[in-house]
Amino acid sequence: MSPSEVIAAPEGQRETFVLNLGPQHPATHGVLRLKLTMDGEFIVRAEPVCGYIHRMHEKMAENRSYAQFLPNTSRIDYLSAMTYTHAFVGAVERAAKLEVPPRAEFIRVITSELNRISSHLVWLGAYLLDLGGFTPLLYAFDDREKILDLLEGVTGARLTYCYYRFGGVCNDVDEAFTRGTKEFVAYMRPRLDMYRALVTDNIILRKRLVGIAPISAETCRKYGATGPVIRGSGVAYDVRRREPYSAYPLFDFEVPNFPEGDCMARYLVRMEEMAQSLRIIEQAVDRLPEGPVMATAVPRVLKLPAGDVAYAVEAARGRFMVHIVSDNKEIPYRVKLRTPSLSNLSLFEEASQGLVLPDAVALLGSLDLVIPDIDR
Amino acid sequence: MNPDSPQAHEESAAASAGQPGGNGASGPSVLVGPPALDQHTPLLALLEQGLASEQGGSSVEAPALAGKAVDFASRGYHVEMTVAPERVVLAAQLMDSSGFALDTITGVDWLAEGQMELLYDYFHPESPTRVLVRCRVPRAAPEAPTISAVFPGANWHERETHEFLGIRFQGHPNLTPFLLPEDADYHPLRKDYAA
Amino acid sequence: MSALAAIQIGEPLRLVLFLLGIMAFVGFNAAYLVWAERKGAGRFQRRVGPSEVGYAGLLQPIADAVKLLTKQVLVPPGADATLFRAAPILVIAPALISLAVIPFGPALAARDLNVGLIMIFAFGSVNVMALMLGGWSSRNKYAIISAARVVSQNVAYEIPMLLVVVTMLLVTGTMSLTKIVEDQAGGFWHWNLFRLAANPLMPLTFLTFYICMLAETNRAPFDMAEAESELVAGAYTEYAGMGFGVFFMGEYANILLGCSLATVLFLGGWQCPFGLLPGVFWFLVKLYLLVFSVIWVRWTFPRTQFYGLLNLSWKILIPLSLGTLVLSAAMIKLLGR
Amino acid sequence: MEAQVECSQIVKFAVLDELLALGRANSLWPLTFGLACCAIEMMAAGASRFDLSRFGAEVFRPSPRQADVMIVAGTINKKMAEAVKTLYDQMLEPKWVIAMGNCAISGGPFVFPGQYAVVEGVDKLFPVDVVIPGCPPRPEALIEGILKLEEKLTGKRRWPRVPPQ
Repeated sequence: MSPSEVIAAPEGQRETFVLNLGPQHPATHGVLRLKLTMDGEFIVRAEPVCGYIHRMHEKMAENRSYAQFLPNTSRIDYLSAMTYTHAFVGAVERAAKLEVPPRAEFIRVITSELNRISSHLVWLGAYLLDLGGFTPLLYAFDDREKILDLLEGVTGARLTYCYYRFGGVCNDVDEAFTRGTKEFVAYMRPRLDMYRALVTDNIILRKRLVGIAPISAETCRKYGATGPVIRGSGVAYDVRRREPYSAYPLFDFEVPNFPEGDCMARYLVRMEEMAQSLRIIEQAVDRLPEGPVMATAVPRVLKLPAGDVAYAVEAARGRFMVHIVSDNKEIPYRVKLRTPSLSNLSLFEEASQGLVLPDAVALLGSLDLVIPDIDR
Repeated sequence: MNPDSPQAHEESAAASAGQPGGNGASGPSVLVGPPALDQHTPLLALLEQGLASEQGGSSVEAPALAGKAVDFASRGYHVEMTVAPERVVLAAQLMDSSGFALDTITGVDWLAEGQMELLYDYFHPESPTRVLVRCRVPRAAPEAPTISAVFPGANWHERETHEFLGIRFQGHPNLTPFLLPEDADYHPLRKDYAA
Repeated sequence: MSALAAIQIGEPLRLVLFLLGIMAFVGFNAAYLVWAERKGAGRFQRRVGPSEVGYAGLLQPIADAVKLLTKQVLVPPGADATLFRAAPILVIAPALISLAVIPFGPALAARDLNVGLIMIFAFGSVNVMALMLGGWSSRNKYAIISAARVVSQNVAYEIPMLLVVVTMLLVTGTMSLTKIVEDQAGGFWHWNLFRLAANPLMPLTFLTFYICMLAETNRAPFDMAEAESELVAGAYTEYAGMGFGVFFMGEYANILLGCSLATVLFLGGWQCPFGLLPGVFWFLVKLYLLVFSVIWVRWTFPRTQFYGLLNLSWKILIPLSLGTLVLSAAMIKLLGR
Repeated sequence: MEAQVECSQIVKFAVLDELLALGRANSLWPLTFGLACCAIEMMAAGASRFDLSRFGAEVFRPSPRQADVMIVAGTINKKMAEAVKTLYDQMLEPKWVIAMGNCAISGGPFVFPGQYAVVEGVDKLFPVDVVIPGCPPRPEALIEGILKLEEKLTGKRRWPRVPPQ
């Protein structure tokens, strides 16, 4: 029976079995559990079960001062830690009306974009691993190590940087960083062409990705999916363009989007985004202004005015929004972390109807999920 | 590939200061207060007109959907609507019809006032407008209708708000705990939650 | 070579010596092909590969073997014990037996059967059943899915392989592998690969044979038996310790068998490319070049989609091999052998 | 405790045991079991720059049956606890556990009064052999952890310990 007949078949006639793409499985890259009701190799119904790595970030935010919550922000989605800290810091600055000096804004843009490229490189390696190709993972990690060296030189950490502060960044960027970034941009461009030649144009990869699991723009909107998922379905939605923050309006970059909406479109969006991030970094490093990196009048004990404040950023996986409800105390009353992976995964159930197991794994990889990002 | 050409940045780095535009249409304008930013006027007008037609359609008198414009620079959203619990689905349908997408559902436990608050954030894939819909429910028996029929994405947000704060969503297809273990009966994010 | 033939030793003793030699050859190769694969993978992936265990990691296979040998032996609860234990044996035994027919050197064939080719393929289909037994009997959902895939994949790729072998039968006229190699004497232009008189599409036939051999041994882009990223560890999920070790040895033994068959049929077995002094050395050089290409293919290509794999065989390879069969029959009819 | 004498202490084949320990130490196959941030550092350790494969440990086996060492890289959640326990039970003797990162050691940054979801340390579930502090620990620390495990097995340290200047 083809999957459509299976789904149409009345309840009694189907002999389906439940397969657990369990909490520990190479394809889930973390502890996501997919309860797949399957007929043979076709998926009749997929039900994601989350919560296996729930780490109570929102509960912790309610008994920590704003500054104490900063390390948590880079452990929600540890692959784009910079952009997540940027959102929390931005929300507090927006509420407390703190002015960030231009040099700090530029440094934030450079480090966020470097973090986006390193996150896309991890995605590229892990995605090819899901499709059975082992070698690209090592090449992608090799390039990523160069970014980690740059960021480690400035922030001291490889993965969970806690680099931004309210009103700027904690220490200035030295000449080695700017020179290293320029060298990295020059090094990375031919590498992207190599990935296009070796991986993107590989006939087996194209057969595995083209036309698999198409997702319409309407489905993305209904489920609130953002980032490369909605850009792969033809909608050029990018928070850096829609709600310009930090210094992004001053840079010229394009928002790549592909109308097909299949796994290949989402793949190409991320590959193209790496090239765009390189452009942003190049412009930002060239026009890096001089001056202080920390705002001067930052109160020791930060009290936000009562009411709500929201701040959204374009993280590697999509729109990350921090919504702080404060009651004029130094501890926030409620902090809501709107994470992109949760919304991106929520459309998996609808998009994976009738897929074969390998295609479901390809779809799961194309959504680029970080499981602690879902469970928070 | 048709890269979206960089729009003219009509906004400088800091969002432009709100300047009071003309008041909305004459009739029973539900939207009190001027729209904050000029480029949202077309959308706000649509909202008003949408609300007016809804308003006209249903026979309820009180302005259940009192929306007011907010200064984006200090709040991060443009329009804020305070809604009675039973009008939540109406607000969601309105948002859906004008192309919005559900951002997230936040539950806040106002222990002192004996109330719980639901914040529905909406963003729009094509336009920069951000809308926040507020809804207050009594803390004793927190109930709210589900909007998962309109936005399937809300299914998980509602399950999560239910398990963390105990707000029941009527009509929700599967209101079991989402992040906590299946048999969890405690609501950790309530202010009076003792471990 | 003649000195070797001069020694008159009893037939059974000679056979026992040969079989011991073959088992040693397979055992040694299985261990050090794993080392070669990990070193090769390291080279392809810009890393060093095992280098700390003995000089350049040469003791690594021994360490792996010792560890696998001393693992706890376990038959998972509810699994069918006899089939579970029989599966690994049934994977490696056919490969060992089939290697008895391969002519490694001029007089170095354990048993020169005149139906050598059929015997190899008779045993070739046993390891399909073995993998299915292993997958089914370990009572694990992933193993069952993988077993079902392995059966349909091997059935799909057995047919074009046999058709290619029948074409070679027509071209060479004999089934005895030693005669096949003997009439490829002289320079490399005498090899069957370049025997365009009999079949102008001979390189294409060799490519078909190579692809089918990859699919038969569940390697590289067709590794459905151990589709690591989808089916956890595929048919080997429940196997541990030496059970898993023997499966691995079986896989490498089958690669050896496939590559040596390709060498004998197409690349002129132990013939020297320049017709000088034929010997075992040439056979091993060609064998290990083919084995290296198998390793190379594994680390460069992602896995094909399962239905793409079946389409490739049913819709492309089978018509192609049928076409070459008819073509070579016609050519032989017109031009004579 | 000495009343219950371990029988293996009585009968000891010196050379054979040493050989077995050496064989096991040099081919530790880790279980792909990445939970959170430490998993990325584990992948980086397996990648080209830090290269776990030098010690024969780069074969990351997805199935617990074929793995020797379970590297617990990340936070253990109460909902995940019994799944981790099942995985540990499915692994075959001889097996070892490396607790990588503060979360696996003691719950790490997610331990605060009134926390309801994190198991504070893997040793609450099963015995741990090597502990690697850090949040996340650097790939070199993971390699040092594996060397420490090898030292625990064979009694000899592969590379001389460099005294901190």
